[in-house]
Amino acid sequence: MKYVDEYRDAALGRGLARAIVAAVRPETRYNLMEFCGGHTHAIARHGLEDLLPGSVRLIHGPGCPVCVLPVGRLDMAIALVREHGVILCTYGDMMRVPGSGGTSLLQVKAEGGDVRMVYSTLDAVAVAQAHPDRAVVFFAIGFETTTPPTAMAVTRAEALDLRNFSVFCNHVLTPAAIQSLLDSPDVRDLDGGSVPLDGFIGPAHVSTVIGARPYAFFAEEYRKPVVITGFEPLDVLQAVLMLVRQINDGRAEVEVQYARAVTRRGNEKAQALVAGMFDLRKVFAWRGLGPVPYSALTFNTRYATWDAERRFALPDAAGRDPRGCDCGAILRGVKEPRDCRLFGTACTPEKPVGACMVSSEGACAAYWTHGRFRDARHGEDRQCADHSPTP
Amino acid sequence: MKYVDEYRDAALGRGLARAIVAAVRPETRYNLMEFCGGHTHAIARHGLEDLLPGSVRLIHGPGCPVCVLPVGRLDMAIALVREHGVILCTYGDMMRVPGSGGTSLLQVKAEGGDVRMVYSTLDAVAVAQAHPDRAVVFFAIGFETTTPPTAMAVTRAEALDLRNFSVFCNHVLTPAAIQSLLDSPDVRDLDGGSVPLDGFIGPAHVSTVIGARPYAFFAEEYRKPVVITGFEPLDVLQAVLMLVRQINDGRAEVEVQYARAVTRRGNEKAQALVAGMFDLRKVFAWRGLGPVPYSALTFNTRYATWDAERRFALPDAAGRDPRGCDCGAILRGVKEPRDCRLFGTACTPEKPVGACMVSSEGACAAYWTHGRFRDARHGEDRQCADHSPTP
Amino acid sequence: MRRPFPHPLNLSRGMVEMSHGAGGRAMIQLIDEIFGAAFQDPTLARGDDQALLSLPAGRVVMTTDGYVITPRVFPGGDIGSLAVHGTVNDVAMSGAVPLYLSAGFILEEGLPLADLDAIARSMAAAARAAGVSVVTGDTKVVERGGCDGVFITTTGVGVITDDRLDIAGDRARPGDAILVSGTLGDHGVAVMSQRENLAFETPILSDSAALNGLVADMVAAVPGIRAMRDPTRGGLAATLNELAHQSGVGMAIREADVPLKPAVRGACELLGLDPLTVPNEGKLVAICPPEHADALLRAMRSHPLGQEAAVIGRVVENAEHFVQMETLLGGRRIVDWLAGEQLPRIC
Amino acid sequence: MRRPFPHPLNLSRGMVEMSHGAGGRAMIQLIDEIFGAAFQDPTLARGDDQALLSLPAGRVVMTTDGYVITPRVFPGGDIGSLAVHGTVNDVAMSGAVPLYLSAGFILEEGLPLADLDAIARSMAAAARAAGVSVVTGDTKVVERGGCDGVFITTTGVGVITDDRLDIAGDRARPGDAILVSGTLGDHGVAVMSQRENLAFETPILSDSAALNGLVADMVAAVPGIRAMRDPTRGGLAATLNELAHQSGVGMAIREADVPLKPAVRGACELLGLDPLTVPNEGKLVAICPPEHADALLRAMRSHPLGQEAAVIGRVVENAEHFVQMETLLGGRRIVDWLAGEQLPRIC
Amino acid sequence: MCLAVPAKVLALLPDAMARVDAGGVIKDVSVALVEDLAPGDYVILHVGYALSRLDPEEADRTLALIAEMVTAGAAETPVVS
Amino acid sequence: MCLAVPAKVLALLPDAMARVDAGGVIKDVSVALVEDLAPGDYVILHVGYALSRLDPEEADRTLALIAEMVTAGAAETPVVS
Ligand code: SF4
Ligand code: SF4
Ligand SMILES: [Mg+2]
Ligand SMILES: [Mg+2]
Ligand SMILES: [Mg+2]
Ligand SMILES: [Mg+2]
Ligand SMILES: [Mg+2]
Ligand SMILES: [Mg+2]
Ligand SMILES: [Mg+2]
Ligand SMILES: [Mg+2]
Ligand SMILES: [Mg+2]
Ligand SMILES: [Mg+2]
Repeated sequence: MKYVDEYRDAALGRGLARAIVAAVRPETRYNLMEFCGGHTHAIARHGLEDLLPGSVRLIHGPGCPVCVLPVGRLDMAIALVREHGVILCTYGDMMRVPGSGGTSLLQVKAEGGDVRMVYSTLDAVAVAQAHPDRAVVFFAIGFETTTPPTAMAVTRAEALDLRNFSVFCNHVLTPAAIQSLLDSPDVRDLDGGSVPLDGFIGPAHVSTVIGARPYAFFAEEYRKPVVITGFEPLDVLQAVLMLVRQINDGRAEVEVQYARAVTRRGNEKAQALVAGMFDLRKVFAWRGLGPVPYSALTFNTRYATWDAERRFALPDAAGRDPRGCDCGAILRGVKEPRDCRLFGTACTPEKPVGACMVSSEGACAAYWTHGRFRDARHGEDRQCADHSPTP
Repeated sequence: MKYVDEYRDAALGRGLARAIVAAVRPETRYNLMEFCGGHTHAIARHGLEDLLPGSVRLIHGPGCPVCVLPVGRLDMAIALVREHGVILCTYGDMMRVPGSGGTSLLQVKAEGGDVRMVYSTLDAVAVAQAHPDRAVVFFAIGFETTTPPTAMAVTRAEALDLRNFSVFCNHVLTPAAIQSLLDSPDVRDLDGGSVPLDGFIGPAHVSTVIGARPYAFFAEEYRKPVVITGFEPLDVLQAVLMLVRQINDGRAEVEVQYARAVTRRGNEKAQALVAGMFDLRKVFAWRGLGPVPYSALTFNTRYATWDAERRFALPDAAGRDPRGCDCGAILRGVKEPRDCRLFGTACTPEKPVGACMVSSEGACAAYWTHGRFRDARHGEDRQCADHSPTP
Repeated sequence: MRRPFPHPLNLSRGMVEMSHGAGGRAMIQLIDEIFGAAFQDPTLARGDDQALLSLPAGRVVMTTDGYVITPRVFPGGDIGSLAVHGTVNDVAMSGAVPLYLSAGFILEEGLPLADLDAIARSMAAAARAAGVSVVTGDTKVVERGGCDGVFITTTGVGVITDDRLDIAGDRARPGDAILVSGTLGDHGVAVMSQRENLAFETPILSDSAALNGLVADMVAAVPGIRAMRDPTRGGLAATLNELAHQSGVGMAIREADVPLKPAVRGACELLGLDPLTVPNEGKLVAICPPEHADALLRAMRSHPLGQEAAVIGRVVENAEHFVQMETLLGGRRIVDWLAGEQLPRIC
Repeated sequence: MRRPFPHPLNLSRGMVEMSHGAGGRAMIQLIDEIFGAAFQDPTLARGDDQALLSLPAGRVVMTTDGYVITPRVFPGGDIGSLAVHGTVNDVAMSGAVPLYLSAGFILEEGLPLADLDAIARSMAAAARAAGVSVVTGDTKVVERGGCDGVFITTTGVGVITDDRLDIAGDRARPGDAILVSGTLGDHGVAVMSQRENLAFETPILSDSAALNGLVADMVAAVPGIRAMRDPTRGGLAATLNELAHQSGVGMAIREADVPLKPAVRGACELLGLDPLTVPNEGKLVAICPPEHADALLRAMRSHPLGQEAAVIGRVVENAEHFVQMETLLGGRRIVDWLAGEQLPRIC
Repeated sequence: MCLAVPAKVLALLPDAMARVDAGGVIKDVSVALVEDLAPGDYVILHVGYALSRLDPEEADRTLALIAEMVTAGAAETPVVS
Repeated sequence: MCLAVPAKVLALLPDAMARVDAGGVIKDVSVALVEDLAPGDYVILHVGYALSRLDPEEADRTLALIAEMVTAGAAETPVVS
């Protein structure tokens, strides 16, 4: 696959790893947060931790859209199906997240609720066209990447005058989340704070939309280097090297590793579309981060009729996070998956307790699925030592 | 089964058969029409022809409700499903009758049409209750027996205010059919007419509703003996003997063999219910008999809103009878099933061409299913001669 | 060998989900905790995709049947026991000793796990009682609305250990006696009584039963049995017509000799059905040379499942392969195949 | 033996009706004119409810699988050929020679007879090519909406004629080599490309194929093969995890050595799927002692269905029974079972 | 015409329904069309409705008449066929 | 975040759709969010939408930079790990 395979080249990857090893200073520790779940997934899938020196620590951030949606919003989605009998369309990953009662949309579907996985927002519009007598709601989640497609769906539904279509909007904003994180006591109290953050691996695809500009504030105000990074292993390794170099140099700049798709200004057409349809919510509760001001979108007055929250009476979003689940701390970088008591016992991808165990971008799922051998210490070392797979 | 088993007693049956043999006069032929499909079925099912002397000939009449409904009315029912998307409820036998294009309701169902077999009209009302958002039509067929249940369903739907329920009414009247038959050239022209009719085996269950009274006219005006007869083999044999005696005696009376359930006046409560809901149609087309004046019912003005014919635009009832099918002649008693060129070749119960091959009360189906061994002349005689089944 | 899963299946409130058929850990768990637990078979438990059978010497016989019955539970049985009995019987009808079953499940998303567990345990009990082992299986899950709860396809393997046996549908000869092992129509009436839009009450239970024990006694007594068949779909009428056509003969039976329970007759009168076309799941039709009819009847009547066995007629020559019946009153009629499906007759 | 029916089935416009499953003449006709005509098997044509098998000496093996695939026809195959290949392969994975199949059909009222006929003929062609006979079967019809068009359950019987073979999922030992017979994920990608809401175009065809010929060459070359399995549902990931758990070992494979077609990789990137969890229907995984790996690879590559065979790793000791992979870049990760169902990943 | 069977009223139920026994089969049917039924009465049951009352005395009388006709017939002439 | 892949525009279609090739897989997607696309252009494809253009020159430049870093890194110190 062009523009993918090149960035998985084994020789270059090992070369970058060697360059990182060469670049790190013996006395320095490099605590790098990858904000985005895409990076979390790429790191786990390609086993990149094995290539990095011990002083480089990768911290998973709150950038998995499935993970950060609080339980209460999922309860509202479930109520749309169970109480209002709508056809609920959503992306696949959303279907396995447990709500307050431990019930997921997949189970609601198994019960008989009409929940449909869509690949694109246009598919949801097509469902509304095909079922004029049914209310069809698109359960919209995600950061700045998925927002323009949602806006396009509404534009199309309006053109088709599909009055049975509406959107349950849960779109959230990356910069607000980063700022909330940087402002949190965990991070801010640099002496007592439990999460030392030395730099950010910045999101690739979000930045194709919002551009590199919004990160300048973090670099300047919080003195954190940011490298906007692609999702292939060479991208990540190069970005780590770039961050190591910034840290070594005492710089705090916004650099764009993913220059092949990210510009300074981003996709202004998409930005205009979103700006014309949505207003900022005064506050929105995130899983892990709690209420974050101006961190999410809702339909503006002109588009209010497309808002499922106004169309249907829904429970308030005060759902309780699952007991014992450390997703919140994990999303803030305070804990790692293996620190959760439920990890791998009560909570597995087959029966996730928290959202972080659902999406393959979730820290717990990524660690369980790809990384947990690093934990299995007993009787394992032999195999690790003797790992070469060819017989 | 009490009041069934007694009337199937083998010794009494053989005794009655002997009595009939003893009673018939050598020079006389006894041409007896059983009006009712129930008798056609009973005669075939119990093999009664084998018990009767050759001079007693049983002629199947137009009393199978499935058989007499003309193709065009079935086309209207099909249009209710295919064009109006209604849930069509009907009795099982109706589902296999082919319409103009050779298509039956079973095939319409297989295509995806929502056609449901009901056991009782109350079930159709329950379907309407269960599907308030769908139009539900009861496809009502039959003689005076099935009309009161239809009326009860409307009464109930009215009480429940089930505005999505309606009835496609095809109820027809027995006396009108008998008169039409007696007035037809086939029968009337006693010299050239091809259907000598010496007496009627009158319908049992119809008469529980309408009573014995309506038959007096035929006995008196047309000089035809009528014996209202139950459906068990002893009933039929006794009635044959009673008719033989009337014919021998030159009498033409209405006698009630089925006295255990038929009175002179019938079920006046049911009559009143029907009279309060339906008007006579000026004319109604019957399969076989053609248009018969005042031979069918339609909703009166007070109940017009329950009439599916008024609620839905339906094709006119001018459907063409299947080519080559002799149902018409068979229903008039002019032909026997084996006279039809299609019998047993193009037309079998699995793939009926005409309605008479559908219901087990239809003459063709009864003959095919139970009686056709009488035709299989070649290599058959040996078996007939050596029939005793016990080894 | 497989390790326990972090949480056991919730058999009281859980439902079948698509993941239970997706080939992952959830599927293995469903198979282990429901099917493995019910069938307790070492071959099945090995977890291979196929089973190694250990077979005695003899001719090997194989049969398959799908079970799609609604409702899943009916008076006298359920889809699980039925799926064992039906297939065991098809093996036994050849005179073979049924030994092994495979079971393929197609499950609808949303099926309560409690129902599935009950079905599996019913199957296991039926298999144990019949002396057969469920040694291999398969589970598929389809989307809600993609099937009606649960479909089961079982395949049976057995061995004809007695060399003298030669039992097949084409071996009926004029003069042979026709026997049935008991009353007819019980299964069909028991099931129909539960159908939503018929709903009646009857003391009748399905006759669903494994007939291999009865068959063992029969072939021991009369190794010369010509043909055996269980009159399931289409009832006795279908079975006799099938055998007549296969053997190129006619059949002549006597209505008075056909065993029927009074309530079955009542239900058939009520619904307008011919009891001869109503399905059975624990009865068989046997055809044997006339000189062995008495011995066969005695053997059948000595077995608990054949106490009401009867000779109902005999095979005759007939070019049309008609099945004829002498009626109660001494008339004659054809006993034809069921035409169309079994729609209760109203008119 | 059975006589022709008055009118032949209308294969161009006819549909499956409830009567085709009701046990009457319509059912017999459907079976004769569609299945009988397609399979042309003398045992099947006898019309008995069970088949007498003629088996060579050896250990008898049995397996069953249900096929519920949507869409019924996909690039490179259809549900009919798949129902033969899948079951033939499960028999073959034991080293047995597949000989006989049973076929149980569950049909939805309204299914075009033309579709059913095409499926039956595709099955027959696949069976003929694989050298197996369809000797017994069953047909059920469910109401419209009661199933999704057509479900097929096939059961396969075969015989292990070579006494030396001992192939099972619990026989993998540390040090053994792990081989696959060719590129992975082709079937799953070909099928997903046809799913209504995914709809993409790809040159990829399903790899659906009968592997018994390949297996015959393999066991001839290396009778000491420890385990074989076809990585169907859940893909290579599921199969390796199953084998690891059955044998109580770990597995270590190398990503660079796993054969993948570029378009399969493309589709998986697009949909966010791990190609190792995508199903195959004409591939196998084999495990053998390390000293026979070369001979086995040579035997596989000499067969048309094994030309892209590769050694992908080896069995290791591991208390957790993990399947691990060395990634392209030299890192390590677990290859876990698929969790939940294979939902295309968006985020 | 139209299939109907004799059934015995077991109990009267609300809404003009009754529980009846038809040859050992128990079913709830409408008795709205027949007046003044009491448990123990027999009715003719058709498509879920009692269509009329069945008179046990008339039923016996018919059987008696048949028996009489048989005897008379047997007296009239020797057995034929 | 959010899965996206590079794809090559094969043809522009009506309604702001385009046929694209993503690693050998052909799919029709919306290009309404990206201006002035022409066949041959590469885009980043996300949930059925082209989200942005992919700049081949920048892509090559990044690879060249990586190669350079590798060389520089190799020069800096001997292989560890
Ligand atoms: S392992 Fe499960 S319960 Fe624990 S933090 Fe992760 S998602 Fe929550
Ligand atoms: S045999 Fe068929 S075609 Fe001929 S009259 Fe009877 S129903 Fe009509
Ligand atoms: Mg079978
Ligand atoms: Mg069977
Ligand atoms: Mg059978
Ligand atoms: Mg399987
Ligand atoms: Mg269903
Ligand atoms: Mg299998
Ligand atoms: Mg398989
Ligand atoms: Mg397999
Ligand atoms: Mg069968
Ligand atoms: Mg369907």
